[in-house]
Amino acid sequence: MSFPLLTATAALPAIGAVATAAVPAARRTAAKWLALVFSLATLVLAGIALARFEPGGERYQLTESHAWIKDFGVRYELGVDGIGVVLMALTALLIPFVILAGWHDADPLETKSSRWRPTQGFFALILMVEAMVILSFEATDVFLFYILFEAMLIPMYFLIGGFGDRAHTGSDENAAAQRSYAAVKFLLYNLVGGLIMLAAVIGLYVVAGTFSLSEIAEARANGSLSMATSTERWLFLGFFFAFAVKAPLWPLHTWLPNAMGEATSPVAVLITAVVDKVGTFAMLRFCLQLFPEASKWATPVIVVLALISIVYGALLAVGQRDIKRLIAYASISHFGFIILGIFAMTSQGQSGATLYMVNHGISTAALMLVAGFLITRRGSRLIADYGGVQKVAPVLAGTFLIGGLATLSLPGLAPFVSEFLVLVGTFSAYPAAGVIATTGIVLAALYVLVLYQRTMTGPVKAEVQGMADLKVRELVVVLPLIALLLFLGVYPKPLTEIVNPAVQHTMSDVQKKDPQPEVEAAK
Amino acid sequence: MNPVYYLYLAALLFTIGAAGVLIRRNAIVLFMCVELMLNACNLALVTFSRMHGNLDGQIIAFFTMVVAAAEVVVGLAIIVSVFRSRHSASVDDASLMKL
Amino acid sequence: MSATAVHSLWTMAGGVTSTAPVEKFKAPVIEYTQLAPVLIVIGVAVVGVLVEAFVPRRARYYTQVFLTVVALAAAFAAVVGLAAGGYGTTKAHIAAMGAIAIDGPTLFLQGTILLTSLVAVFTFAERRLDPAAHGKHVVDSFAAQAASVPGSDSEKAAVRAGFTTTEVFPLVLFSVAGMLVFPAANDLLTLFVALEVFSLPLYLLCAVARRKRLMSQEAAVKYFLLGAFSSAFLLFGIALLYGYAGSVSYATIANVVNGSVTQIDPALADTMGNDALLLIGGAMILTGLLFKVGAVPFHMWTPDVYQGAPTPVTGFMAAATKVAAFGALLRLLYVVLPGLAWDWRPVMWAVAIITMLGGAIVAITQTDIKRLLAYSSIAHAGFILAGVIATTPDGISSVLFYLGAYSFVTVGAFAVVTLVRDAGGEATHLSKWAGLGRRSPLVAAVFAVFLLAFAGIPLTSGFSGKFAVFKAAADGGAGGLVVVGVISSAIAAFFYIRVIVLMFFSEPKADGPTVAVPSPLTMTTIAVGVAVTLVLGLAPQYFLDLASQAGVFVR
Amino acid sequence: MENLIALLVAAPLLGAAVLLCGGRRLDRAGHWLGTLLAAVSFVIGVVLFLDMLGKGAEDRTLHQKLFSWIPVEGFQADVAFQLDQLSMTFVLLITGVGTLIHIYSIGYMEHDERRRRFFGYLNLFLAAMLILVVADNYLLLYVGWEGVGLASYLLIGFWQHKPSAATAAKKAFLVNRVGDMGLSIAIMLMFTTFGTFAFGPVLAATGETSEGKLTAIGLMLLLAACGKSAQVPLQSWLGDAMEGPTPVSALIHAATMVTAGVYLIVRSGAIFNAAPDAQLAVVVVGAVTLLFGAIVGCAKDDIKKALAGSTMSQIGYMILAAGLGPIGYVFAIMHLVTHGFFKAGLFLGAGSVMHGMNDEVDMRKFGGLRKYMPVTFITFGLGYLAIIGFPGLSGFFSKDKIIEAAFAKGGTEGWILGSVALLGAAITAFYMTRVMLLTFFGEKRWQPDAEGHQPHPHESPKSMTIPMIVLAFGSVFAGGFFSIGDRFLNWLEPVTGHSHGHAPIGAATVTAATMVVLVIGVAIAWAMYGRKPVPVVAPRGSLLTRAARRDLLQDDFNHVVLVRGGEHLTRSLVYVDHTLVDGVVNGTAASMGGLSGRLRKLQNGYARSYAVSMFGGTAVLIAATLLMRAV
Repeated sequence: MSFPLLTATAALPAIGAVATAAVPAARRTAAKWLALVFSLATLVLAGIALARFEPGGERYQLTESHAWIKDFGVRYELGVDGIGVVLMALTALLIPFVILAGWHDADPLETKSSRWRPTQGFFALILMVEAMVILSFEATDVFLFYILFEAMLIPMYFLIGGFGDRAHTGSDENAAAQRSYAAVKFLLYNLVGGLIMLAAVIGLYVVAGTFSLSEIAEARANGSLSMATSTERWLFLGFFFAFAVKAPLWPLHTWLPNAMGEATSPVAVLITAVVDKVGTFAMLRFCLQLFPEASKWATPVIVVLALISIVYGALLAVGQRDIKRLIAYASISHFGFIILGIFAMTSQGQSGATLYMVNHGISTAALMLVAGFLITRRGSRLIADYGGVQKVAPVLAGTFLIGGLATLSLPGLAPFVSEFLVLVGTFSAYPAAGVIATTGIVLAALYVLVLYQRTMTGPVKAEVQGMADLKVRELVVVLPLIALLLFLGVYPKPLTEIVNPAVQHTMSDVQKKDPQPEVEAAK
Repeated sequence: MNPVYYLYLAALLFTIGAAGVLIRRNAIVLFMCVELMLNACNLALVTFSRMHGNLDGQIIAFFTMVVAAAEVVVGLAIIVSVFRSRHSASVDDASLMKL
Repeated sequence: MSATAVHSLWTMAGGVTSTAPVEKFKAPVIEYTQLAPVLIVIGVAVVGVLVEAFVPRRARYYTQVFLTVVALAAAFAAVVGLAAGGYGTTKAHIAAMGAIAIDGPTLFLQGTILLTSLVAVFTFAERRLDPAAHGKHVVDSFAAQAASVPGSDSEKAAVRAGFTTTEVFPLVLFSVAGMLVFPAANDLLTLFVALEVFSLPLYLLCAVARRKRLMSQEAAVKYFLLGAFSSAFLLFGIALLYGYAGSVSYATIANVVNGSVTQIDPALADTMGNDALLLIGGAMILTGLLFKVGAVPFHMWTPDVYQGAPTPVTGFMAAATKVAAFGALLRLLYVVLPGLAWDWRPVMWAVAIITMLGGAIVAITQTDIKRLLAYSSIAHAGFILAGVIATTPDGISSVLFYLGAYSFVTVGAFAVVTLVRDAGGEATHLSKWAGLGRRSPLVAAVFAVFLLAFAGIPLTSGFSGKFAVFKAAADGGAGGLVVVGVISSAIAAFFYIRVIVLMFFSEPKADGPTVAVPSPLTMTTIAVGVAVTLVLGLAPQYFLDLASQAGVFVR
Repeated sequence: MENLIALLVAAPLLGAAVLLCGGRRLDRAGHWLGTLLAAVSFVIGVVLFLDMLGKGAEDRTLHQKLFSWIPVEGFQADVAFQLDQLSMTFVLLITGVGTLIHIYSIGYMEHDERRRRFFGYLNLFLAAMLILVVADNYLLLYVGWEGVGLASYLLIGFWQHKPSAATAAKKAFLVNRVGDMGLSIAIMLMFTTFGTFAFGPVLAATGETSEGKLTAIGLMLLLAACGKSAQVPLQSWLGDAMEGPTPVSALIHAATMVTAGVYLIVRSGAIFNAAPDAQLAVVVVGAVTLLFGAIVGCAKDDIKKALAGSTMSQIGYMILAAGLGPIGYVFAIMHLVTHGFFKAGLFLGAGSVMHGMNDEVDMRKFGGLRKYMPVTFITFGLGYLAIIGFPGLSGFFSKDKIIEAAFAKGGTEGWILGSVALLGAAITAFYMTRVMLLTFFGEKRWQPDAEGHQPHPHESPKSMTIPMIVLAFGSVFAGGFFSIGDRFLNWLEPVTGHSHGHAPIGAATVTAATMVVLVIGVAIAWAMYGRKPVPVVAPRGSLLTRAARRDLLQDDFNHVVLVRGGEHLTRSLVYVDHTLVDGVVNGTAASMGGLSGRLRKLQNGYARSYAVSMFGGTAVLIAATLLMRAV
């Protein structure tokens, strides 16, 4: 048996989490370094997986399969396709930055209690989330995926509720109340989604008798498993609902701004750039693959909801007064694009959506983390409390601008590639939707530039005076992300090559062909 | 005489007992009502035993009596201890825990 | 069947048919080895009573604890031995002249009951939690002298003298003995007797709390009155079923119900024609069992009794009673009344739905942790009912598995509740739990694990159980129940989460409770709870196998 | 040779990267590096040009594919360049004027502590603009298109500490984004129609699709052009863009970037040729903007804003010409080039004036500067003559041709367009004369600046005047050089095609008419501003004047409808999100809590009521089972 690379990639951060949690209270810094080392080691493993992955090869590679819970028809089955491996790598890539960015976020305010070890807990939880997210990208067993999908909520919940942003307005109690409200909201939304999915998961088992993705797909392909139309639709809805909450899709989005606003910036990145991707990833992998007919049936509604998300999220971002909430609404808008790309059911749309997941992860991480550095310095999340930062901290302002430009999908930066692909893919299937989605690019410019203008330009505010520019640790976080944004913006080919075959598989799952260009169709 | 009448009587006694439980406040009376219900059961059992011509029902009736006696032991112990601490045998007074 | 043989013996002895020659009296055949678990427990319980009488006060506690633990362990060993001997599968049969069924479900449930009781007994024996309050005497959760009036001089004297109610151990053993028989009962009489045997000690146990004695006594009164009320219903139901089928033997009744009975005498033909007897009788027996299970609308005793009873008793009761009662319910529905499935399924559907929803909804606004767990147990009863309704072999095994998983979580959770104390004893009001995660992260984390298991979060036993039950229900055509179950799980999640929020995200109060450092006894209980929770969550296959092997009733 | 194209782009890109990432160490040498790399790019451009001249007209087009950019099933986007005569023209203009303005900026920005960054942005702009013009497909063009937008944003907002500059920058980017939306929709349309968006295949396949599709594409391209080239209705950003440093205004907002729209339309000629409706839209936009800009230019007292209005108007001419189809393409580009010279020169002159006048921009506070700034006066004057179309100078040739072509459109349309173009020429003469008179003639109306410093006008340093002189040469001679022997026409024709319309009136008549209106315009201006002293504070003016000062109320319209409307929309949506979307969920939770509170009351603590519940439950259970059987 070959080395279980995928398991190792997920197990390593899990072990790291346990190890970090076990570090004694006084050795805080050691815990941080330990977490960082584990996350970097995970990155190495993920890199190896990415390198070992052959784009032209089998659909699922590096597979592992072991008996697990026979009675539930559940196997411990792992395997990655192009989409999974890329997202797995993204996760592994972002976590070290998250850890570095949150280096001081969980330092205890008072050191008198010897048993309370928030720092260790913080980093352990982050690694735990990483382990679960990575495993969920690898799972090819529906049940296994479901378990991770739900279980990752718990560490996330503690991260949001336990380690709030220290920059808040109002009293500490008020902030604590806000934070626990956000955490509970996050958990309940996702839990409700997950439980509804549970019903569908059980339904799937009743219909299919197995949870193995490959077995189900095979059975569907050779006709030995046929679902009644209504059954398929109900099951699809059950799955989709959970993913739409996680993604989040309008009108199931309201937990995100609260969660991202109240959490520390690195955790906010973890939510939007890593955990939420599981939702959109699952739409591609599970909704389309398990329920192709129902997916097509639901497409019009989903496309409309995605469009609403795009426009609505962007408009609300414009109306926000809180930097982090603004970024959260921007993310809602972006998730609209991702979902639109997935359900446009064209090669360009789905490749675009996959790239979008990666690029959005990186760009939001860059923007949010810099925003976090900014907020930590000033101790306020309100846009109105800033002004003229570029004068005192030009590097901070510059990186913030680049993050912002990536968010508004400026050509040359990675998100442009994906956004354009999504737009083209959507347009060729649903021209009107494509046009409406295009307004998103104007609105994105609006909220990004307004944010930049109000915080960074203009006369230097008194409270901003003397603000330090980015420190080395912070530069180490931001610069690689920016470099990556540039690289993937100019040369996304390494990614598309991995993603394309996977998208073709998905396209054939739903038995869709790209619409032909008019000129060729006429011939 | 048709044994069915005994059944009707049993049902009646059972209902009276149940109604007593619902209506009366005194714990002792309540308890007696429960005993009445058990005895209604006994009557029914004996009647059925007679109808079917086997002894199962009668045997159960004996068991029931024993069980009822045991219940009295336990029940009175509890009720008396409550009475001693509250100086009231009304079950409605025992309502510290609610909602 | 052997049961009828016995009964006909009596009938003949009564001289109803004098024409037939009187047979020679045959001694009943009792399979002592197969009844060993029950006999061991009962035997030691009797010894325990004697201990109370003859062993000096100082040594009683240790003797009782030792005896109880040994009894439960030995009984468990016996169960394991029986299971290993194939009595759960190939050699499953009806023993004790038709009174007891020795089969898979019996052994599985007996094993579960014995194990949970064993762990629960550890919390009974815990004497380190309340050291400050009573001077030099180490004390447990039970009243110094239950008979003395709360606050009276005699109570004070008893306390001063360092009395302890060591009677609880034999009581527990009697109760356990009843529970062991209850799911194994194969005729209605045994069912009734077993019910009373396990209930009566419980009524007493509820009344003997050391702190908050008025509430404890109130709980006992309520439990007793309502319990007696419900057993009256059960008994009347038994009478009616007996009237319908002319027998109390499960197998015979089942044959009569589904019409496969061979010999029909005129009286039987007469009563068989009267379906009302069957239906009303069945419904009343169900009432009795649903009461024990804590299903809505027969649940109302649960919160009050759970709150008032001494917490170790609550834990024991919540776990073991539920296991035993569901075992009996399963056997009744699967062995006696399968022919009536079309009648009881819709009713049980309704009961399951209102139980799930009712338990979950009312729990939202609870402010006492024990009441909260009580309502949670009601909601869980609803989930288990969903599995019961499946009426498939899968249904049986899923319920068995769920019961196993649930009981350990429950015992563990209540054990944690005993640890959080303030000057008035256990601090059960939720507001006192605020910030517990800051003060004692480990205890809070453990309790969080239990809560997450209750909520059915994956990787805990709660999820495996819930999944098994829902899967069985969906397979058995009760998809609607699954949907309701899922919805009420979501509602239920809310209040479990609320407690977690309170523990971890609220600032600790200045006059908050302290967390007592328990002896290894309670630690063992909690550790076993956590271990079972995680093992059944991560790798439940072995236990699922066990449950599915055990999932066949003998008839 | 084609490999040089990448170098052309790479040189300024490298400069931008080095200057922006280099940090303070480069502060001292940064401007030289930036200028050098711009010059390198220019030299490469010249080399390529000479090489191109050495080839036959038909095989002058160079291609270079660097790498496959976004390879996705059915979608092929390459980073590939195409250099033909049209692109070449732009390359030379961009790098040439660009280099001059780099040189100018060395002096102009001397005292700015962030000069290094300024040069970084300028280099970034050059790179993006070059990508725009040498791209071989619309998507890569789009990259350059947005790239210049970014550079423009950064440069307009260069003095970010001024809120007005930051706002202007944002506005420019946003309005441009609206145009970009058009471009991206156009690209998507091309993709669905042709399956590609490379210039070659798309433009070759226009015959294979319906006119409707092409019209749609054309209109979307026009929208894009309107945004970038500040044409009505997306013109509003250009005036505000004058917040940027003057060299920026000269390079980006006069000579090069704003003409990108013209490039786009001319480049997509084949599409427009096949879509007359789209073409009509183009000429209408061009004609309207031509007048709009000119009128606005008349009313502005801010010298740069007056010039900005002029730019708008002149680009209107170009768009008009481009909309005329093959009759006009060449002239559009020719005017573009000559305009690049004289307008850049004018802006640099304005910058020079401001440089000497404590950064004062109000022309009413200038006056009589010709003596103090002779070089500026002469170069500005030559630019002035060129723009109003003084015979023999650049503008004369290029503008005249456009007016001619407008008439040659034929029919009523031709007459209307021709007249509009003529009218525009008159107004141009008027407002440019006004600028000239107010700035350089009349008496001194100098005012102390905010800090009370009296201005001491002086001639600018060499680094600033030399570029102005070079540009003045261009303003004077370029037009003639291009026109004599139809050099420019022959050069571009292989790319754009050309046809002679049937002018209803002869070329000479048009020229004569132009001269007449020119004289009228100048005369009116002299009458108003030359003959009598000019008040320092602007008189209230007529309704039209007041409207024109406010950009013909277009901004107010935007403000009321878009900004205010948008604010209301977002604010109400925030409310909706909070109360409705979130409210439904919170409401469900609350109602569940309420239900819980009510159900809880049933648990009233009385054992007897519990018994009632049990009894009732049993009764219902029994009844239900019996009923079930009965049914």
